[in-house]
Amino acid sequence: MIETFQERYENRHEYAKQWKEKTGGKVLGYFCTYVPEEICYAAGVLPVRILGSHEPQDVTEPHIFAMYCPFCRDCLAQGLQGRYDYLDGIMIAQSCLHIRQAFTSWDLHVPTDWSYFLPMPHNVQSPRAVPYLVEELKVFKKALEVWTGNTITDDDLKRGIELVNRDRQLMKQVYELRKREEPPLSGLESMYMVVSSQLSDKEDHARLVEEALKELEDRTLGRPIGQRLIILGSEDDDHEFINMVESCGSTFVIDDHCTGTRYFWDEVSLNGGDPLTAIATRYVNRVPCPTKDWPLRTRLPHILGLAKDWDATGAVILQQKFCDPHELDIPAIKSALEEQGLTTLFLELDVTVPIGQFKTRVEAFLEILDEDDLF
Amino acid sequence: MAEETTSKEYWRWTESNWHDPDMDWKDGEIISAGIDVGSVSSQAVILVDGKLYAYSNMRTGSNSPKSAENAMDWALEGTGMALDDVHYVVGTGYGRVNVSFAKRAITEIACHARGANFMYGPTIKTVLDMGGQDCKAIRVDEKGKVVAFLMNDKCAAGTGRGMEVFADLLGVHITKVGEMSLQVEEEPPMVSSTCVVFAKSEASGLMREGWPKERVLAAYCLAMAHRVVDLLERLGIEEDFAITGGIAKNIGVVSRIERELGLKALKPTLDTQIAGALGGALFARALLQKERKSK
Amino acid sequence: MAKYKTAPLKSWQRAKEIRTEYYQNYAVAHEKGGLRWAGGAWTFDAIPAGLGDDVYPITSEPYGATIAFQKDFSDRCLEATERAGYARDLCAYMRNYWGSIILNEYGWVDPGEERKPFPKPDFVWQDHICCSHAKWYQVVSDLEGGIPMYCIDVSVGPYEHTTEHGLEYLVGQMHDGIEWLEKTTGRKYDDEKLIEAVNNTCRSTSAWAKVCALNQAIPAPLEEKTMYSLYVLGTLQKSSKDVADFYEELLAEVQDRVDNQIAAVENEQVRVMTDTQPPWGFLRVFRYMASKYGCVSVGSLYTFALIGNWIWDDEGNFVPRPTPQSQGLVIKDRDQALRVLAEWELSKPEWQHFYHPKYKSDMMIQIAKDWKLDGVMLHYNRGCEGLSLGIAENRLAILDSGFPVMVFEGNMGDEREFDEARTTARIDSFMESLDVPKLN
Amino acid sequence: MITTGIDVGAKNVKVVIQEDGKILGKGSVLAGLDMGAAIAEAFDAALKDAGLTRDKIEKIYATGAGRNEVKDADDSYTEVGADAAGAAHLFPDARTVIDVGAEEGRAIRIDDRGKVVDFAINERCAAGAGAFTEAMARALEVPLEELGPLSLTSTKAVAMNAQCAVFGESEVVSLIHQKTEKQDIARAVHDAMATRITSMARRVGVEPPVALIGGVAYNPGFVDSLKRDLEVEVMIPDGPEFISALGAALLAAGMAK
Repeated sequence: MIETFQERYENRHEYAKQWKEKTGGKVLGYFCTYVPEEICYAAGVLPVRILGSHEPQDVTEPHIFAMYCPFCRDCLAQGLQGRYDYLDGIMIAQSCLHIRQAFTSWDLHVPTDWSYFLPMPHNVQSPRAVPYLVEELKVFKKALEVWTGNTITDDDLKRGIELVNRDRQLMKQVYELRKREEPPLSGLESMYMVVSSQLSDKEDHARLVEEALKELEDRTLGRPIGQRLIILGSEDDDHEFINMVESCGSTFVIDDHCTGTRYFWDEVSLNGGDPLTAIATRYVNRVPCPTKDWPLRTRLPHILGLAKDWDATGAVILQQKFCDPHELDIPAIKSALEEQGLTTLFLELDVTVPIGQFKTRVEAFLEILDEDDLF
Repeated sequence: MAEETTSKEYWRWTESNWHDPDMDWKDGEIISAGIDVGSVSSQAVILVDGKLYAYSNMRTGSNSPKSAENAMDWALEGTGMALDDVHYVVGTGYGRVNVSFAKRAITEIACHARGANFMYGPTIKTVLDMGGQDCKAIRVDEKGKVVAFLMNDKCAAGTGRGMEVFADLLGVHITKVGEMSLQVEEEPPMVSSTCVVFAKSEASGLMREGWPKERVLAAYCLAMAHRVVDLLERLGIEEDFAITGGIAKNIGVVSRIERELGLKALKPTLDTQIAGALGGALFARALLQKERKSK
Repeated sequence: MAKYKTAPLKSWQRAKEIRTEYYQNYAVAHEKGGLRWAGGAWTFDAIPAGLGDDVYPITSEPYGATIAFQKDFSDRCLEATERAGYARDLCAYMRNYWGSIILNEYGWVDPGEERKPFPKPDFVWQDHICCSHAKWYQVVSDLEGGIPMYCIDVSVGPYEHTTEHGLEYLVGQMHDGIEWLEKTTGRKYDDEKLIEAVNNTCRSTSAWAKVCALNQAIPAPLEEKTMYSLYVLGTLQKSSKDVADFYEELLAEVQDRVDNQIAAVENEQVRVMTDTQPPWGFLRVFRYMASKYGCVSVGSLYTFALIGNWIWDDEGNFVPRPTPQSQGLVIKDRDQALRVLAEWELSKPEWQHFYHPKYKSDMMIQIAKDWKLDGVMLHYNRGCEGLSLGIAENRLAILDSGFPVMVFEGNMGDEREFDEARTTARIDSFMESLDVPKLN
Repeated sequence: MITTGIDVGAKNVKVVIQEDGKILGKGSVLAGLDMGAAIAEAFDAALKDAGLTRDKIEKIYATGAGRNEVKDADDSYTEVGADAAGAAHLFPDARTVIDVGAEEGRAIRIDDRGKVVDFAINERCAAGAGAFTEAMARALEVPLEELGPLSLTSTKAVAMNAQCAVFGESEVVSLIHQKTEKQDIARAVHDAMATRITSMARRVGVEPPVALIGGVAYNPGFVDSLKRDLEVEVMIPDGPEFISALGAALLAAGMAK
């Protein structure tokens, strides 16, 4: 049943279209995981994350200068090629400049009824961030109400919070299982689980994860686990790459990605308070994207913690080509991990990755990690 | 090959094979071999009980399984040894997975590290492999195990392939390029583009401006050296330092690397192109011993 | 026979002096018991001014450009940074700046003197709108042994949608910042100095915009190559009295050039603007355009508005923004000063495209009209993602509005990514397509 | 009026002699290390082809990257201007001109008078130029001229990641090692190149009809991939590599905008 998540990932468009037909609701395409999905669900809108398709394309050059990350170009290409023509609206929450260009060019050239820019604060370590975001969420809520014609009550918000939290809790249970000596699922499978959550109705996804948990309870991969690896860096749903690494005799047991833990790690803790404040607090305090991780690099201790708790021996540090926010953290992260005794491998992702060349690096990296008895 | 259609094959480096006439392999307990199928050249190395017995070094064709066989056959030539006499073969390099008669494939990075350790001894800490189409900076421990590495395979600049194209372009035999590039009073500015494709037009441009070949070669070797030094510096260099691969034979590049780094590379005792295959053969030996132990 | 009379700019000398003093003061600050701080060209430099008159900044973008002018030193800096593991596609200013920290060599060399060690700042005071701004200084702090840093996030959306809570967010961070400055430096904060610095900031950024507005005249009294060395003062220290005074004197001189038809390019026959920072090591390209085609670049949104402050008036004209002080406002206390400063900076034209390219396109098209341009030259600048942001969309919009556009790729601070010969070849093609006859 | 256009390209010197828009003679010589000699040689070849003597030539315009090497030229134009003039003359209704040469690719949008409206150049990247196919042919070990026909026999589209010619060379090698059919690799090579050229062309906006000029237009494999990518027909003149020189000659005769 684990394959269901891969199917969902592969048939994301069909799924969203069916959801529309079934519910008659609006589908909102979003560009960054800082978008507060709780409020969308409260408004009865289905938020789906816009992702690339990892194919060479020739439609974005007139719109995005080639020095911006391949991910934002791949995303825009989907829109320009009409693959998301079923969307009722698009939105982005302020994060990096790169993906913002995909959003603004989409806004200019792909006909969409509704588009929204949420100025998510960058200074998340400042006490001023939450109060500011609360006000912005009020504005956002109002905009959603005008767009959908539904008023959003506090109960709706609470429902939205519970819905998304539920899925987060379940995903965390799945990740707990990956701590086992014999993780019941591969890094690729868990990537499909997380990303399919970004592409599905949460209620429906949560149901699938619940079932999956039953199956995972006594499942094994039926292959040697090999080296236990942590994978971290910018957006990465490149299944071909992840699969290649795992087929070279290793298993990803944990990650720090916005297509992984960073998406679902932190819950909204409502405990009787004002829903919007609770939501704002969650997004300000969540595991940050490097672009918001300053003046302190809070991701460092977090990543080291994950590597330790999931018992990783090596780290694959990935980054979308030209992703400055990550590039600015990598020297620090690399040395921190190495101090903790992990071997690291750094690779740059493009729209498509040169599997052949990467394979040599990956194998050499794994050779460093094992077979001391050959020397 | 495009080059082969041209009248003179300046790019063509000397292929070779060798075996130790004084050694009787039949007394050998473990005969291990490594086959390095690179994108430009292929080598086979045969060890008898860990001692170098025979090797070959030749050009890779576009059919790598065949290149592997050719290299092996040529190494066996005149030894009286047959492929079946070899107990364990490891394949490495680009075509490592296509060595049909290899029991195991290991990356050229691990193999070059181990081969260098054998060639230069346990004091070797940093290895620069300038191969046919990529370039690797490798840190190794005293056992010849890789500690860290950086690889540049996004660009043929600073690789054997690049040097071949360049030798052809200037009509200077590849084995002469190095010495010739040193026949300049002072170093010229380096060519701005080390890209194989554009180096062509840039070099032609320089020669039209009346630059002598020596000077153009100097500029190119300098640019090549500069690129790999960047790679080494990013990895961090520790002495002893050695260079393997075909470019290690190019004094023009090597001496410039040494000058930029401010340290000397150890003098090779063996053909630097066989380092990968040699490492493969050493791994093969270790793997066989491991197998026999576990039995 | 030249078409127009021309004359060197008198204010030039003074501009050079201010810049020299700036880098010298920063270097020797400690000798006089003063303080040194580092930040970006857009940082609220008016705020540390409240720590005293002996507190000197170094802004890293112009500093990085200063290094870019010294090709050999720049090469060494860039390589030092790359070898330390920082990616080659990061901001070219920073790679020059960080390199000079790593090499411990100061990018400013007084004529006839040896290159000195890099003067380490006491703290970092930065703002954040480009997604790397604050991150740059994490690296600086790493390289400088963990010096304290404070950054203010200003990305609260486009000016036309400024909200009270957005303003509150900025002002709040500023108040916290002042407390932080007092704690970090152990100095007592002086609100009077802050108020004066805020007044200077408004004065200098408004006056520079007025200078640029005068370039609508034919012939243009200034060409962009010269403007670069003038606007830069604002990027060094827009809150300083010297800079504010200088721009007001400059304004008078440029007005005089306009009145007397004194041209920057004696054979002006075609007018263009550029966009984003130029490849600093290759400003001679502008001379090539002027001498071969009588082509004058009258500026760019970059030179006009990186520091200069502009606004759309009620009639929909794009005009220098009048300072609130000039309209009778008198700042009384700290909170008001911070509020005025925040509100003033939020209208900065070069901050608007961070939210949507349409804001920048509108301004560029208006400039193309009002400054009477024949074409536009866009520098696709690999060295700066902040200002190259949306440039491809700007290009499309400008083309739609009927102005020819030429694109050239390069890097403001990394000469390895700029090809001079091919760029001049492009300029030739562009001039041909504009039917511009070659001079002589 | 009999005029000559001399196109000094990265790889060849091409010369066209024309009268009233009719081509009288052509000459092409490999640009060796002595540019002056190559230019003279190509010029003589063209004169011979036209059956004319030097004194019959009333005007000479030069174009191409090395146009300043033509010492006795009356004036010079850039490749962009010359491309537009030449292509517009042969295909008056063409609105987009794509020129793919040895080391550069260009896309030019022209108006009904053949005037340049907008242009884009793909430079310093061999992946968008003939040099790419050369490098790939070398890696594939097939003669360059066979690469195109070979790719036409391909039945399978293989994606090629490499954007750089040399990076591509190693990728071709790994494709070979993965036992990918040669013709499919050849097709992948042309698809990759066409993708790059199309990307560039989209920057100026591909307004049909499209004229394809430059030596690479001889490569049927590339043309096939390009058509598929652009989703429009492309017109190819005889002697596509001479169009820039023709344009220069026409400009010399004052016959082009």
